[in-house]
Amino acid sequence: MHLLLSLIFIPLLMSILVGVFGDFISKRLSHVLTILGVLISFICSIMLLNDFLITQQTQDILLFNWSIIGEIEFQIGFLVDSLSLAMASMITFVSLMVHIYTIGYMEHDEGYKRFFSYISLFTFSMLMLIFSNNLLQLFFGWEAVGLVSYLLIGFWFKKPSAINANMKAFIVNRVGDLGFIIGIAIIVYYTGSLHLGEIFSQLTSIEGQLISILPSSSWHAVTVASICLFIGAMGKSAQMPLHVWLPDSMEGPTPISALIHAATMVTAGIFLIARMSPLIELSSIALSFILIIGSLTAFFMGLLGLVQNDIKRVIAYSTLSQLGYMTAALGVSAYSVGVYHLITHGFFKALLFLGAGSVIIALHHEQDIRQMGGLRKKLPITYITFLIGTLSLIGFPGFSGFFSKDTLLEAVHLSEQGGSHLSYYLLLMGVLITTLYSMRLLFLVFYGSYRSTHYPLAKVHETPWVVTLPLLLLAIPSIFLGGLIIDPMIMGGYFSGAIFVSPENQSLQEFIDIYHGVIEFIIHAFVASPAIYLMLLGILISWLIWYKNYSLPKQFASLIKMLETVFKNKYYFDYLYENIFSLNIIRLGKMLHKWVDAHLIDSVFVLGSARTVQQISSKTRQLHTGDLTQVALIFFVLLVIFTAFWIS
Amino acid sequence: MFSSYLLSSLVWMPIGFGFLHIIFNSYKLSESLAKIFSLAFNIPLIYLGILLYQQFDSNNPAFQLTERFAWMPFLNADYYLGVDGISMPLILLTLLLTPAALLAGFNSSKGKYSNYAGMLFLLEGMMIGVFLSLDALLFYFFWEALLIPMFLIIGIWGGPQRIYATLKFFLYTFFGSIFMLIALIYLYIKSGSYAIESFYGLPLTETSQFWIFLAFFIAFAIKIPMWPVHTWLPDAHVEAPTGGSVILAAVLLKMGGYGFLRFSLPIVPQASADLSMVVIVLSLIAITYIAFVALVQSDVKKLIAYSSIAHMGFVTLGIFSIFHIDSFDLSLLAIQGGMFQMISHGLISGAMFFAIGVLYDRLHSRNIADFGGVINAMPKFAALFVFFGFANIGLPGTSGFVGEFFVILATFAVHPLVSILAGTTLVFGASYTLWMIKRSIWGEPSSIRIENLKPMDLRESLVLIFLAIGVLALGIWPAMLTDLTSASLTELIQRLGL
Amino acid sequence: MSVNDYFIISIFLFAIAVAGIFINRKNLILILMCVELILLSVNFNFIAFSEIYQDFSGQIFVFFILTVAAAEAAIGLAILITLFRHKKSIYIDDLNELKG
Amino acid sequence: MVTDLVFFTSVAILMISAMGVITSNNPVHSALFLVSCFFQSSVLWLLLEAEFLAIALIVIYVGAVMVLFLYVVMMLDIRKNQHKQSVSSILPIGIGISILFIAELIFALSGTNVVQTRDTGVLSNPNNTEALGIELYTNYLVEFELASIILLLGIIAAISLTLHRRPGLKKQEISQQVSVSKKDRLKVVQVRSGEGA
Repeated sequence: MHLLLSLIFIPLLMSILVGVFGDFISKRLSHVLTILGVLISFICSIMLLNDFLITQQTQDILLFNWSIIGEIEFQIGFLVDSLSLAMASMITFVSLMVHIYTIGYMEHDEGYKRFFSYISLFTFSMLMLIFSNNLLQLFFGWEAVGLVSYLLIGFWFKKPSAINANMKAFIVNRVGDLGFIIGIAIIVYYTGSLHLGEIFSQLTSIEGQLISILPSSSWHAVTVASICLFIGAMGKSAQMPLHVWLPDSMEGPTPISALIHAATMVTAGIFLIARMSPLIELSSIALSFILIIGSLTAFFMGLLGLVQNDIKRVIAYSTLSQLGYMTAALGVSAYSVGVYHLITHGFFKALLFLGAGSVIIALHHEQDIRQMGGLRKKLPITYITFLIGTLSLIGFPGFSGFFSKDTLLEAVHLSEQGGSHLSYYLLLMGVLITTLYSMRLLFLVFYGSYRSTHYPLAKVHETPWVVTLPLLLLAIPSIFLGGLIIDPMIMGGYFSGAIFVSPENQSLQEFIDIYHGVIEFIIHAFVASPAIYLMLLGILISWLIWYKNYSLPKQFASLIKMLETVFKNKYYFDYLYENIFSLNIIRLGKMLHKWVDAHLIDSVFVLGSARTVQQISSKTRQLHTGDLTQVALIFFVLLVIFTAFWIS
Repeated sequence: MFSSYLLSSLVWMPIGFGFLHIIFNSYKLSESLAKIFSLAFNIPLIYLGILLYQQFDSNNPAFQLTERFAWMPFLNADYYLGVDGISMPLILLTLLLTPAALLAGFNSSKGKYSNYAGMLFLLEGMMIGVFLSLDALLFYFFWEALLIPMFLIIGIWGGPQRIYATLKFFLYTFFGSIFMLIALIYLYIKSGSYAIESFYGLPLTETSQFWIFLAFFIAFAIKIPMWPVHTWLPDAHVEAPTGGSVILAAVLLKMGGYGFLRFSLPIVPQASADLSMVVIVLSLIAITYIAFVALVQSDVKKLIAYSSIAHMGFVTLGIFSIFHIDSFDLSLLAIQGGMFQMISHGLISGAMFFAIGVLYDRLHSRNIADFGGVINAMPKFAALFVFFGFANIGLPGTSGFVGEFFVILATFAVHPLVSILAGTTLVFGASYTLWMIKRSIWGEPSSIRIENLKPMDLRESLVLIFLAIGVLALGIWPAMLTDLTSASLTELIQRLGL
Repeated sequence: MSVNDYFIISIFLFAIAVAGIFINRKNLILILMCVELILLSVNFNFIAFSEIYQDFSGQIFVFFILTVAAAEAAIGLAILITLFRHKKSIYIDDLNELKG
Repeated sequence: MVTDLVFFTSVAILMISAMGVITSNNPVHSALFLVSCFFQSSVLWLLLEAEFLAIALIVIYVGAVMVLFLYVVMMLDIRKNQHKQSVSSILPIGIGISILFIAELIFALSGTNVVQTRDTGVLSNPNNTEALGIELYTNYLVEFELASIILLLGIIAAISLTLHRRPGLKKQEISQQVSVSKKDRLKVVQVRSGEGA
């Protein structure tokens, strides 16, 4: 209990210390405090994980009653189980690395202390999210990470693009949150509880219920609830069509791109679905929906990475694509594989981002890859670690990403879920595309000749140790972690207490049955799956195009040109949202304000009634000539009339 | 002495202070002394509030600490005060927000601070009177009487269009109240007494219930305000001085919601149930339609005023949803949501208007286009402003979340569409608030005046920090409010036979 | 001659005075004079009834009416003078401050 | 018989004078017609045993009020050509209504039967003036005193209304002259030696 509380609340404490009292402490103290906080968190999470591995006991802890309305209990509490601990270890580790890295990256920034306060606050929010034992707190963490993400994307608040991006990120996320909150509402309506344990024990009361949202159509409550929750996840994990905020979020400083927009926050959606697996499992429609969305995202977002020239954006699209992979894994009920890929991805993607950040610092805030090249010699540590990250990302045999991605592909391949065949092929093509854009990035940045004109190569030198140390530390799990944990996590049923897979969706079991150790897994990959060959093909193609500068045959050129326009415009999603949705909403608002509020209600009803009174009175005022004799006459006429009454 | 006449003290002490301030003004008391007095006067009031909180038994749904004396025996009207779980939080809110409104007027009262403080104290006493009155005639007396100080606050210390705004405000609300008076007189004739309790459970025919509901509805809907009788609010807010806006948004609007809970629901339950769908639809229109309108406002006070209307939509939605919810727990959740939203909106919108006042005092503009990049010169203010912005959006952890969350959860039982439409506020609320924040707070300083803004002084920071703590506390531990109201609201629902 | 005739005098006097208010477009003084005439007609009634009922009350009342009428005339004329100073006119058509 | 003759003559002159009051163009003429009215009324009141009031009417009205009227008329210098419209547009209605009123009252009068009580001599015992005086100073003392206050008020009101302070008029304010102190008038200046003008 104490361990858990310190794990979660020490980053908050440090964040408040640094954020509120930032004026009174030195820069040095601010990073020492926050790093210490996250370090304590990390140690606590490792200790808790260790405890858990020994005792195998899931703890459900009530912190306090948030509010009790009738029989509905809104509580704040923690669920310490395999899933939350695995996530926590990864999050605190990456967060720690990012904290250290930030010392170097943000060294000369005005908002140095603010930044540390934010990322510690983020760590706290994320931990609240994953340790939550109820949907209320989960939603709290969910929104809190959104808030910190908003603040961090707009960290450089003077940049117009940054403040546009953060608003976009928050609002798009809110669209997802609408789904999430409706999902919660459905669950509360049927089960009367927000506590995860109680919800799962009362799933029978929601199963088989029908909801009719629009008249003359009804759906299964489970399906609607699952899809609603998944819409929430789509927002946070940037699945199509709610993905548009993630590439723009790269306006934020690089450390947070690594922490929030690659390793942790964006995976909250994956976590949510994994957490809610007992509910999701009840609806195969929802599962198929998740699968399709995931694989579409994986394929199409990867393609966009091919045409980006901003080093961070390429990685951002890669993140989108990888999130699509994880989602697809959830769609085939291979939650454990999804979370497994989440964890390995967390490490190597953070590594890639931090590596990119290192390049950016070395080139003095240059992000355009067309201005780079040949940095291999100048930035050896960055190069090596970046290479490791890339190999892990493309799934080079033996690297961490290889295991998770291959398991994932196998799971989709073996699944009987609706749409799994299509997904499988999309994901396979995704492997090729992943390799293409990753290798393109690698070749363009580190190979060839240096192309920048305004920053001489001579001035480029390796970044300080606070930057490279996290790279090295992250490189280690990026190589080995996948191989190390595949055995217990996937095959050993580590998640059995936290994730529920219904008997008819046990496709992964076939794969587990034929698994005989890491080495055989690698050998099996060469035999059983085309993925590895696609990956090698990808390396070959990209070597030809971007290293050897081998130009494509003419007939492809026009086709590629056309595709490139589509890709550069990001499939026109932004156009759709900005020019069609936003503009028309504003136009509608103006219209409503002008015609309904100002004209109809105010002019016609409010001022109209006033005007009617005025018109009547302007007629009657003519009776008031102010003529004394007339007044006297009226007086006298009335006197005569009353006298007539009196005498009659 | 105060403890035995606690409620009367709460009503009359501020009124006495108000008159004292007006007397001060005629004796040409110095401005700074008047300021000190006005703050010092709050100490006994807050103390009374604490006493009230201590003596209040939140498990008892009935009216407590009642005081009853014959007032107008020939009309059977009594001087009858009492407090229950519904009025309790509103009184605390009034006591807390009045100092904020007083502080807001320190530099913007056009050299007539003493009068300004006098008006606010009068207003405070009368608002507490509205919430405490258990006699309909007394209620009506306070309800109407408080228009006068409010009218004067807007009319004297307001902006350039203040005469138009005050007249609109006055006529709109006065128009509504007339119908309420008619309904009250009818009920008096039926029951033979003006005590509100005697109205409860009167055997009224369906037709008379309908008309009484309608009369109450007009009065309370204008006050709260609901679409389509909301147009007085933006004008009144825009022209009102900061303190006036704070009180108007924080407390005055709540009188409408309070009226629904105290009058409409228990007196005419049948008509309330019959017409609840109309109210729900109007509330949903308020939530969605107003969000669109708020999005395009260029005047920041107008924007917040419109967002107030949308937020008050949740109050009426929560209150009237209970007729369509089968489960008792969810009914209670809905009505608690409405109640919570009232208090939370009081804190948040009060703080928002105060914050806008801080900017207005420096820039003399309310136009969003004239702001921009405020964070560069006033980082602490920007932090607090963004905080309240997020509270306005309803971020979990702030009080703004709780009410919306409760209502959205509960209204799913009415119909999924109701819940979804109510939920759109998540998106639209975020859109207009963040867009406003983006244009006013973030970015490069838009002009030299923004660059030279002087940072917040102690007075301004204290008020905002204090309100921020309140917003956070209610967001982190809403039980302190829901426990207070729970018994009374439970009884209300049971009275309705749901 | 009977006491009834006095009533008829009173009636006619009253009617003439009222008609005078309508006829006259000239100035306020005439209206004041007409008011005096009206008072006179009222006094006629009181005195006639005093005679009929052999009661002093009527005459006493006339006495008071005379007193008040004198004061009224004085104040009325004073007002008239003040008015004339302000408006440079006591022409009735110019006195329409009450025009709506 | 003589009384009848006096009565009818007086009534005729009264009516003619009353018509004169309202029809003459010159306010001075109107005022003089009104004086005539009061004289004739006084005659008629004598016939009704109201000797004191008849004399009082002449003294108060003719002697004081009408003189006041004439003063005012002369003082105000009302030009004759000032009125553009000599006859009111509502004159026909006014006269019609007046006639209707006369008809109404005569109708009312004809319906009632006022019976004259026998002359008990109350009104002239020992004489009208003394009897009235006794009545006034005993039964109506309070009212009598009130009437005096009303008159006083009338005097004060008339004076304060017409009292006209013209601005810029040069005159002595003795009270201010007396209350002057040294430092208002006298200024002691320290003149340095050698610097004086």
